Amino acid sequence: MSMLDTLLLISLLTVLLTGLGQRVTFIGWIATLLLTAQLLTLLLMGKLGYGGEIIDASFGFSILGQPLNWRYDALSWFFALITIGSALAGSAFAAGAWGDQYRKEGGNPGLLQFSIALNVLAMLLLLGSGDLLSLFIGWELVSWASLLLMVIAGGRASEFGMRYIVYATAGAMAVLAGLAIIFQLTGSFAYDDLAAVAPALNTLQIVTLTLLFFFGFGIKMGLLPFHLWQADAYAETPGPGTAFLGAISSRMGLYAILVVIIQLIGLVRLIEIEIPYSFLSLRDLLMWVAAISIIIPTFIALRQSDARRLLAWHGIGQGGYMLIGLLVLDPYGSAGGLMHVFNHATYQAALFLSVSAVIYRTRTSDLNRLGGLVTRMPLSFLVMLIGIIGLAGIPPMNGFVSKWLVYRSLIIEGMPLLFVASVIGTLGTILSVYKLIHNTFLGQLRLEHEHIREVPLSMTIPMLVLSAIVFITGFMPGLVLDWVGSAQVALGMPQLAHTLGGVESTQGSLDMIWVCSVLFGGFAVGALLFYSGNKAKRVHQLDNYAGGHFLTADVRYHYSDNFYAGLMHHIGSWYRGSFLWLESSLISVVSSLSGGAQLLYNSFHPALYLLMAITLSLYFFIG
Amino acid sequence: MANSILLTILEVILMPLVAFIVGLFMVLMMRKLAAKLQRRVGPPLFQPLYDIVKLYGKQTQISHGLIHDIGIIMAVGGYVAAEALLPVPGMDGIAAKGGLVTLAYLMMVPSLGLALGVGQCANPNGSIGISRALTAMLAYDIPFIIVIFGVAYHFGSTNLVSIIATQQAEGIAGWGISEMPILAIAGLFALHASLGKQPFEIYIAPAEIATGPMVEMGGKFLGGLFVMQTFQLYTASVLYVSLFLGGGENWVTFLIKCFAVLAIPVLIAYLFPRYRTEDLIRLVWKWPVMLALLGVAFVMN
Amino acid sequence: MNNIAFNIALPLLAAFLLPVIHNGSAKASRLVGPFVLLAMCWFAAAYFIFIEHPVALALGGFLPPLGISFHLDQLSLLMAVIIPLMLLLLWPYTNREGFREEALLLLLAGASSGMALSGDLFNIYVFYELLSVASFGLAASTHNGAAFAATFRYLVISGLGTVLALTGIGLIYTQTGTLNLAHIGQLAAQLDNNVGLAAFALIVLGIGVKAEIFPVNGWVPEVYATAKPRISALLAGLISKLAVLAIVRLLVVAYADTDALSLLLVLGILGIIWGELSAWRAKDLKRMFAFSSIGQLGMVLVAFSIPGEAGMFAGLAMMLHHLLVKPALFMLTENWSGSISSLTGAARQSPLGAALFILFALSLIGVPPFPGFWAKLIMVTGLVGADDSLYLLALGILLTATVIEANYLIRCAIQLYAPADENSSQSAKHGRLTLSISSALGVVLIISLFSITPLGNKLYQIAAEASNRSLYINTTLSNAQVPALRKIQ
Amino acid sequence: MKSTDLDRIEVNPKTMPKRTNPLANVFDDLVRFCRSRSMFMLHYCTGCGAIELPPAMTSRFDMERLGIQPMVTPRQADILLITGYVSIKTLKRVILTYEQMGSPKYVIGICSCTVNGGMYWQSYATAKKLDEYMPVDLYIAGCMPRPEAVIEGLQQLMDKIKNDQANSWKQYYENYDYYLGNQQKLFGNNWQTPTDVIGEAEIYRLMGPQTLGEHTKILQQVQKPMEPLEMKL
Repeated sequence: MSMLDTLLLISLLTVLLTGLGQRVTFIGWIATLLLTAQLLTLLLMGKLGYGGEIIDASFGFSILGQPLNWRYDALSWFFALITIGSALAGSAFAAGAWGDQYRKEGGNPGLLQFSIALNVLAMLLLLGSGDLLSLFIGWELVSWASLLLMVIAGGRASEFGMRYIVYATAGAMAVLAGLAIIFQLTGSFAYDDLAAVAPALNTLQIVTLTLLFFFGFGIKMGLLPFHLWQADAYAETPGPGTAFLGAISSRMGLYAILVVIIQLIGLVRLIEIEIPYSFLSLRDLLMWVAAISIIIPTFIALRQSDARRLLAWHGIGQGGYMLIGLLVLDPYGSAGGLMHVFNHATYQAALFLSVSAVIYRTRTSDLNRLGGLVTRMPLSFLVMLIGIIGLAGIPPMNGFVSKWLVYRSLIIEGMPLLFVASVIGTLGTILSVYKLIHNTFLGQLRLEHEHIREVPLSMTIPMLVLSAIVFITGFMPGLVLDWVGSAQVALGMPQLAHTLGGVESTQGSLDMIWVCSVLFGGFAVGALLFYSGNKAKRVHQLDNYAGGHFLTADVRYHYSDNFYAGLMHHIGSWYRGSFLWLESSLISVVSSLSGGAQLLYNSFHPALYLLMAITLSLYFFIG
Repeated sequence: MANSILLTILEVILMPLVAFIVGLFMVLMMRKLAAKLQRRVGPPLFQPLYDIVKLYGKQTQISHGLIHDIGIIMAVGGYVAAEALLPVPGMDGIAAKGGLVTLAYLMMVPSLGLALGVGQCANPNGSIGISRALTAMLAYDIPFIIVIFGVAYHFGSTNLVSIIATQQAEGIAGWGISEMPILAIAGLFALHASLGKQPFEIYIAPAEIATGPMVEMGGKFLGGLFVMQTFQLYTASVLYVSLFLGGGENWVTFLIKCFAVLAIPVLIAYLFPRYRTEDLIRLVWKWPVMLALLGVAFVMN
Repeated sequence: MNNIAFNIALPLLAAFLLPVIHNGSAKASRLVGPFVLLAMCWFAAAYFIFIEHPVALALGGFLPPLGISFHLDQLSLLMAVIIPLMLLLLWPYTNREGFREEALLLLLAGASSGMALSGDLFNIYVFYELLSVASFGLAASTHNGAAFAATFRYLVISGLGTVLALTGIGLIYTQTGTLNLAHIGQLAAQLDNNVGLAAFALIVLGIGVKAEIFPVNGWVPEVYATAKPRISALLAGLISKLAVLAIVRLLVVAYADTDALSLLLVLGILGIIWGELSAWRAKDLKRMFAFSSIGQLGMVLVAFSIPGEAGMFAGLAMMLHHLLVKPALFMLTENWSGSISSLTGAARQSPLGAALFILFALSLIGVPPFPGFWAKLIMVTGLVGADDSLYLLALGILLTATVIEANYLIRCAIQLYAPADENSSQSAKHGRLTLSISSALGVVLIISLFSITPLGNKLYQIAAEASNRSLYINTTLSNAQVPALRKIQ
Repeated sequence: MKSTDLDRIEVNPKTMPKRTNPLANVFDDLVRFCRSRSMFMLHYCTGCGAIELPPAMTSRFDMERLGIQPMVTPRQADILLITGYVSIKTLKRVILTYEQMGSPKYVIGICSCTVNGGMYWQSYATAKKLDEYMPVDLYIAGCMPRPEAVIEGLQQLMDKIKNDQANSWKQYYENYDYYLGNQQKLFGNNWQTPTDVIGEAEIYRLMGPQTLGEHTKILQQVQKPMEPLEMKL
């Protein structure tokens, strides 16, 4: 029995126990404990992260002549670490006071824990897949497991879950078609066979396979134009579930793209294929899809007035960075892309948890109904602050390092437009995350929120741990880059040479330890200057400049709605909802076709059809 | 090893100090130039210093909360740190450990700090100011970042030290401005917009939103922002000099270049009324971006 | 070997004797049906387990091609096992109304066994007629206006279909002079012309009425919506498969490498499109399943149209899967009739029912690791393997249809679990019998999930045997056994 | 208006006792010098006097050479310029603005109206004497005073600041009760500004014997408390 078996067994045990113990009040803690056990088991497999031997599962099946097997390499381990870590954060957050309140409101925390555990199991299976068939099985398991997590909130969540599953099934079907083509070409579903045959494939086959897999798996990542489902579906999931989904769920798509397109089919082939009548190669096309997936969702996020939706839209945008980095095909870009998976998971989970904490206390995530909470929930504020700095990719948090790697590879490889696109995404992110923190925690505290308190310890600890990780891995990115390097090797890519503080290179290096130290030194200087002045007296928020007006508590003195009015004045008309229009017209087409199809059965002249059919078929053969 | 670390630390301490002093004179020059343009005498030599000392010396100080304080600390501290990434003659600081992209993003830390502090003030004028400032940042950072790309690609490095060294090795002909004149123009435009001076000062709009972000800032809070302004002017001009004008061979030429670079936008600035936010975006997204892209096209050719 | 004939004779006999027994003792009459079915099961299962290679059985003392011949291979025996099993499962145990339905069911059992086993086109036709009669009666057994109207429509279409089928058989006879399938197979070359193909088209359209083949399936939604769930389950699950099987036999033996394949493919594609699209907008669960089974049978047809063993394998897999899943789903409609929107909150009233619904829906969509996925995988690889643009089109349509299918099935599932509102029906609780039938099928599904490897191998073996044309011909024409003369080996 | 009221206020200029530490003295002198050379003014344009300020600021007279700049909000300003008559409604805003300014702060009354009501002497709606409501450092009389006079006045204020004579802002804290009483007389007993003057006086040790009194008692009874929102865990 290998370590991998143990891991999967514990995961299965988690699913079973949480499934059976729905009525146990402390089920959340059991789930947390078991997830911790999973994390420990994974850490015992930690050699993988430093270039250890591949660990095979001792079980395996052979179905219809096709062997199915599971194994973990450095890449799987890296993704599994993120998966279990974010699940643990979500589960621990939900285990205590949050779960109690959720139960009081008619929710079932046990079911939530069960769905998280189920998702983890499905993801662990997907990450361990050793051939295309087990990959597809894992893929579908993940898809359907996350549906469960999305719809347990009921109400509108079910609608969004429904929408998700339509997209997800469409993606899965594309993948299935791709698998069938591969099976036809190689006669098996083994990775090695595909890798062996890939160099011999012709252009049409490569293009077909790439597009099928890219969009099939890309739907999970919310790549354009299949991005519409994600934000709503994630946002309506109960708090900790959102954190888990937002942190890792979409990255399964990235994992699959990595394995199939980058590892097996090979990017080199994609670069060779020129798209007629354009300057682009197939790889460039994919990169542009990624770039547009950065920009458009980010700017959609800017328009959101719901904290969870805002974050969820950013989740899509950030996925683009990972993909773009990985598609550059140099050690910097791919390291940046992979590292961003980790970084994104940490800060996104922290952000979602922080928003959940706000919802826990205020019952709303409407950005126009919040404000000034920093004095009441300082720890949640701190978590959100660290999270948004990470999300915006500003030093000293970890998001900066991974984005820096991506930028740097785009610069050195000479891809100006893609670089600009990714920077525009970052700038848009800065705008919208400031709106998030401003409308939630800064500004005027509303009367009805005067008496709320910080969330209990069971919720703050997971958040704080996550934000600590965000900072520490920003301060010492080498910790993560070790794992990333091993994953690069597992993918067959050149490994990034790195130090504890970042990278050393003649073409521009980065040493976050120095940068962060100097930054904090700078803060110290700033503080010194600041506190050299006379001590400041705290004043009430209504002791404020209002052009001589006397402010009273009932006056809403908080600027939150249409926060970027000037920008929207200019770019507002660019939001046309074209994709929504496209989606709804597709639905209407299906709907009218469906109505037309039913006509055939609704009326009473079947004999006529029979006659027509005979005539046609006779014509078919005789005529 | 220990020696070099000590030396680096010493440089890191000295560089912001120099920046502050140079920055004070830059503020003075700016105000003097404005005064000259308006046929006034203008402030005396140490006016910027008087202002700062006075503000820090205020007896009563009003704070809206801890984040208000921390915001100012971040605003000043972020620039203090950014100065360590900007090589000046004789001192490289940690420029080799960060590089151009890091600097560009580190310069967002003070803005973020200011934005947080202003947010805590619970004054809508301040929030509107920040919203406009961030919008303006979105506008001018796009040409700026294209320019950075062009320069980094041209010199094959994101390391400012090596960019400067390459330029100095070849003399004036090797300067960025001679090799990439179009980018240099676009960069100057972006630099001007980033200074937040006329006609791009919609975000402070005194008569309209009561100097925007500064609305609730008095005493040492405003003093901190004055300090930040000195750093801001310094950083912008030194960055431009490093990218396009071969950096500083020695302090004399370095300072001349810096002040000259800053003088151009300042001279232009006071001739124009302000742009509204949307017009600002339209302007900056049109001309400098087009120029910058054209410049990059030349560079990559 | 001779007692396989009991599988046909016994139920037919029992059906005719049932009124008499009923007059004697009502209680005894209620035992007859299950007993007969069990016996059928026993005979068929014994053959299915012990048969090593196909056997042809000549009845009436003449050897084929002259005599009436039965073709016993694993496929036909498998069907012969499944028929009584299915009927046992769907037997009206709680029926207190009398013997009529039971008699019809026994008639159905006999006729369908005959159809499955027969190796003679005319016999197939005769049994098909018998089957039709039984199914008309069953469809109308709800005894209300809508059911009668639906049945009448069914009857009209079916009647037209029989005429067509008969014409087709007649055409074949004029071309080859024989109706024995094996003999037709031997003379297949004479059918590879316009007349032969037209004959095939006519037979497909004729028998296709039962197989819900587009466009002769106009009766399907109404009949399934009005009949008892048990009957719908039977018609959709079992009877349609037997009709498909008859077509497939003819296809394999005589038309394996002709344009007939494209005909089936086109009809299948149209069936998928029409069925799934209509199901997408169906307002009540029964109609939805009815349309869905049209679509599913389209898929089965497409699968069978793949040339060679791959097609037979895929077709059988899809067919058996549907045979397992659709009856279970139809059974669940028992108390879930009416509009879908009234089903909100039904999961609370019938949690097991809802869980089973989800199980079967997932399998029907083809979510791994449920058996439906493997069936679909086999079909998809088969379609790609056929290496023809029309088959690739079919693949695209199949995959798109799956998306639509997932959409409407999961929409229902979510509806079931939504909190109850003012539209929800008050009595969405399932009866114990319904649940146990569905659960039984569910257990079968789960068992097959865990034994997918041996099942797949067995199925491949069956498919290989069934698609072996020369084996079929040789079995009948050179090795036919006259039951009176030889014993089983 | 009883003259005794004004007697309760120590008359300017009052010099502060020098600190004993010579270094601190130098520092204090430096800060005072800087204060005198950098004055941010908030011109509260209540009346006609405001029209004289633009010439004082712009190229003709150029205040900036003296380090004087216009500012927009009370938080940033050092000098409050009241440029003309103050109606009672306006006075509320003037007081609010004054209290929001950071000390040291200086008030300059421009035009006769601020001295004695000027031509509005008989108006029922005009506050006649500004220094009953807030300590005024300097009056620039005239109707209206010319820019030269304004500049001259500002220069005088600079000298006073430099010599540590412009400490009227402390009067407001030390005699808060008196000013508050006058304000209450005018606005009624419900009068309250958002600024916690007493609290400030306590924190910055500006409490005098007359800071608290009968009027502040009324204030403490009627006011809606505006505690600063401290961070709570």
